[in-house]
Amino acid sequence: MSKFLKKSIWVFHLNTGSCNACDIEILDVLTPYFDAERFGVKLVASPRHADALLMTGPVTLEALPKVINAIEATPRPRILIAMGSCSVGGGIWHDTYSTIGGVRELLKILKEREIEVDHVYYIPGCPIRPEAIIYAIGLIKGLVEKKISSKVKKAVRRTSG
Amino acid sequence: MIEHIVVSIIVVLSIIFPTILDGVERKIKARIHSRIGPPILQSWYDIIKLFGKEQVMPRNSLHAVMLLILLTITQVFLIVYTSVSIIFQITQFDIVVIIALFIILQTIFISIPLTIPNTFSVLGGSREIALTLVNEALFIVIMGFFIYYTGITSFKQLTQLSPTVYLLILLLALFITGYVSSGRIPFDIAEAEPELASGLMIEFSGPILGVFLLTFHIRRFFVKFFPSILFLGLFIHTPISLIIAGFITTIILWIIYAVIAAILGRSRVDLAPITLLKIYLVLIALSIIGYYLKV
Amino acid sequence: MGKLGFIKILVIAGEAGRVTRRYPFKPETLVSEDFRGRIEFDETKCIGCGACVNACPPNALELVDKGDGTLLLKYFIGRCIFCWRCIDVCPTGAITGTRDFELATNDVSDLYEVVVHERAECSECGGKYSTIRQKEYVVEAVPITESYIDKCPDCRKNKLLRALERRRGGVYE
Amino acid sequence: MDISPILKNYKKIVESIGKSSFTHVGDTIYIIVEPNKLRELAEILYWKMNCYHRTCVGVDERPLNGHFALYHIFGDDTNGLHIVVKVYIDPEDPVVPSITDIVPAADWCELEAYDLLGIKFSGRKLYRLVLPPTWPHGVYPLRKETPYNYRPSVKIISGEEIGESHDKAVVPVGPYHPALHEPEYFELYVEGERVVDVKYRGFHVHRGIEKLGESRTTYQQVNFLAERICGICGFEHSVCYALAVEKAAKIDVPERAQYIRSIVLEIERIHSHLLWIGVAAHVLGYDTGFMHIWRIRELVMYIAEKLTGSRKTYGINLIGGVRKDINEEKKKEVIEKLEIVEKDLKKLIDTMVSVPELKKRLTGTGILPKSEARKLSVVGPTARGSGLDRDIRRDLPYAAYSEISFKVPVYSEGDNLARFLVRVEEVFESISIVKQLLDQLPRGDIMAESIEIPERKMGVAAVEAPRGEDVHFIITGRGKPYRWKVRAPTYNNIPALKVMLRDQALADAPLTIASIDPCFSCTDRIVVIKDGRRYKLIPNKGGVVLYG
Repeated sequence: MSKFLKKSIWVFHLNTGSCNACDIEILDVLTPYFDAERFGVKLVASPRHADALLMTGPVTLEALPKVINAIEATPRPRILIAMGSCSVGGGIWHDTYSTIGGVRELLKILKEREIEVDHVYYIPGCPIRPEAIIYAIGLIKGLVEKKISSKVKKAVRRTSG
Repeated sequence: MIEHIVVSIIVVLSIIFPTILDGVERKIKARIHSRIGPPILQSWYDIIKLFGKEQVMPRNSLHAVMLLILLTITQVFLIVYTSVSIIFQITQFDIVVIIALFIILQTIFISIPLTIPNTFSVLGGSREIALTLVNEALFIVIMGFFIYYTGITSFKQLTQLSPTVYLLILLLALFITGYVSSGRIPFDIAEAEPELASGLMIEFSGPILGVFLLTFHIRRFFVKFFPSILFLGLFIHTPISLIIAGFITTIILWIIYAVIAAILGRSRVDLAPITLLKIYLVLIALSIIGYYLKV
Repeated sequence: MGKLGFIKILVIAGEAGRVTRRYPFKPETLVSEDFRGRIEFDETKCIGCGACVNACPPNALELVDKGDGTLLLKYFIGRCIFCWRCIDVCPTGAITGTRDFELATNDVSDLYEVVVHERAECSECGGKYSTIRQKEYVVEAVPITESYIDKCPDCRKNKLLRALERRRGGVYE
Repeated sequence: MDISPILKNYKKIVESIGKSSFTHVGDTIYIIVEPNKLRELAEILYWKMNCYHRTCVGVDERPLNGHFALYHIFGDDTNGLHIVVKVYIDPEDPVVPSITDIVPAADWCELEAYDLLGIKFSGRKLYRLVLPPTWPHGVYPLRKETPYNYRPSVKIISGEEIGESHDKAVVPVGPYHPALHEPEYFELYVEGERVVDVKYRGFHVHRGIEKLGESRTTYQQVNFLAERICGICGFEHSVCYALAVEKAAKIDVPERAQYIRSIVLEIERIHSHLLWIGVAAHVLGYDTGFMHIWRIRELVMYIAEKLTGSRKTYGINLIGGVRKDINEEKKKEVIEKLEIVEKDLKKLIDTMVSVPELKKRLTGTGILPKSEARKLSVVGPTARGSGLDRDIRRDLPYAAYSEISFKVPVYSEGDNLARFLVRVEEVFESISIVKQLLDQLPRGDIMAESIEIPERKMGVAAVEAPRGEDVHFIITGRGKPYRWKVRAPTYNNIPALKVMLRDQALADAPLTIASIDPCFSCTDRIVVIKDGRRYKLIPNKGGVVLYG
């Protein structure tokens, strides 16, 4: 990512059928206590102006074509930020009939249609709290270290044999 | 020699500085919102970033792009011409030339969104027309009165002026047209975000959007700079001090306008032109009365 | 003030001051000690019973039988709704809640946490069942004969049925 | 209140209809009528008895009695009664008379039953409302034979194919529009800057959890599911679901838990209304107001986290009680913070209404006359702004609302300003309610001791959410609900937008749309959970099988 892209990330809010909790937290991040604008983040009204798409929700079938259109309309380099449990892993609706189950399925569909996404970020949370969004912005800008990593733990048996 | 240096500095600054002032405005707004706000150079970061983005051409938008380039060139030319003509008189009719250029600029500005086949863009354009019909038309009328009262058509002649009440009233009206032309709340109905999704610039992206924003900032600078010079010309009679004072006044005005914009709400397309028309007509009438009473 | 009352907003803004929290530059957040964040597994306590898997509303916790004698308790943070129902139901207190919300990543595989359990082997048929840790937990909790718990549920059932058959026939070994 | 004369009156009405049955449990009346008598009864209930229409529910009862069933739920708010009218529908040819010409409020729920269950309604136009246009015909997700995780192959079609118009005179508001924050699609037909007609294509947030329960969700898990119907007023849904189940199963919830529920419900109302006031200011271009309202709201969010453990989707509600207790220290902190909120908010609201543009644009725009409001059975602040005096908290008290006193603000102008003022007053009322509740908080348990939920019982519960009344209807099953129907408040309010937007300036359209505080994720959910058992027929005793 170029230096100036990191300094000025314009985001378009792409609700793909979320419950609103993440969406109002996104708005909340712009308000005085958190103030995402100090990182150069600005909410824009058209995907044509956007650098990053804040995706919330598990992608419902009804919203899918519109989501693809919005992603296609975003000029490259484009960043897709999956926000909240629904978006990252499908959440509580990960296998219902009218959703496709989150960003991973969406990326597969995008790949089929040869629409490229340059960077993908994942922010789990239900809902994502504003600090988590700030942390993610920090991660994109390189201000903070990534803290989470996959863990494999082995259960310890007490007795042998 | 010093004049050349000053004029070059002012020309360069009047292209670079508006975008920084936009950053200042965002910072002030943030303060009124009780938050920290972006760095002062943020608007420049935005524009530089936009130049690095992919250019997605909107459908059937060749006209729009050409008009935009024309707009940018004219705008830059206008600001350079204004700065230079304050110090070196270019023609006898510098002020008239500037008015004419500004009107051409406004015409290009309102025709850009109309050439883009997007509902919001067209709506934004037609709103801009409604506003222009009152604001820029009255700008010409006010400047007409100014020239009629004083008989001056170039900045060089400003030295002959002395402050009178009717001129000050006229200049107040001119400052208001400047405020409206700068597209601030409550008169940003053309790009009203919640209604029109950024209205006239909805389809632009990447470098084109960057150019548009840059031009827009210069335009905001110009509409404050020009009335400031006319106003200060009543008091300051040396060109170099006038241009420097004009520059500083513009910055102060920018800050005042930013505060005003932050504490008001957005007007509506059927309310704004009528409200403005009332204000302008009252101010012009007052100045006419003042002119005949010689105050 | 009357018509110019709206200017008072400047006073309000002045009184409020700048309220912005400096996070992430300084650890100033609004996170209270009651916040429910990521959960953590204590692999020394987890017995792989699956109570948390049953309670989890979004299936963020799953038990996966690898087929090679291990049973995986998979926690996918990307689907977790942070309700902490698993903590309520865990019989051994192996799951603890944290205040951790710094979970953003650019790689979805970072969001998996796995506890690997060894499956118990049936002393009779050699089939895999439950986990060794769960077996140990039951033995600790209830004084029960090793030989009974050593068999898989199927063998246990068969043994019972055989015993019943024998009893009905009145023949004792 | 002596309820029996009213009950007698209802009984008389039902008997006059002819072949029908009448039962009464608690605050709910169950009536079963012949399909051909439905319209007659609906007219009497809706217009003569002055009942509101809450919703209608289609149920696939073929495994139980071989029929489809349709339940129309009416509400008599003045007497605090739910009235459930049931008709049986032939499974081979599922046709039932439509009542939309008598009860306009029933329009959408009939279409929903048509979409999801294939129940046809005679005497009205039927079209697809809830399911996406790509959904295969003849597959009804709510029928038993359709598995819960059935997914049609993904086919992407363009806007033209589903008849989205690209006419110049149409202003598309949505699906991604900065005023909405949710993917919904309004087509505003304009002449110049005037709106002449509105078309709504919604249900982008239809996540359909219909058959989810078949495989995984149990009674207690549904609480968390209900909470995610809507992220803003989720706790209301969760409580409403719990109340419905508790009513059906006759579970006694400890008093302290009732109080805690009420406290959190009111905290949620405060945050939701503040959010709305802020968004309204933003829509009107008054960003400073938006920022300061949200600054004040942050304290409320902090309180919510303190009391529940999460800023939103609180996750503390279970059937039978709550999970988290309130101690003295928290009590003190909440009251302290609320006092700051009250003080700051008063000052800010005074300043906000003196902004000239704000006042000019709120007054006289988006008018919903009382008669139209009544016809469409609108709810919540939208109803109270149009002079309909209805509030479930007062009319059918639940949780701890019967223990405290509060005022219900009603304005008769029906414009955006009226709805704005209703919400502002409600915030202050809610702050006083929370203080009262915290003062009187009784000691005791927060969870019922034993929770046993019998099968095939019916429960209807209503909760006054920030946007209006939530209605949850439940039929219990084994280990999980057999049928769960949710009626969100926005569901009743969206049809009113047609009236409100017509002949308005386009510039006011986003504000007017926002003025009902639409919550599309509530509206679109159709969260229904069904029991997993397959076709076990239960003998139909004399054509009348009643749950409850």
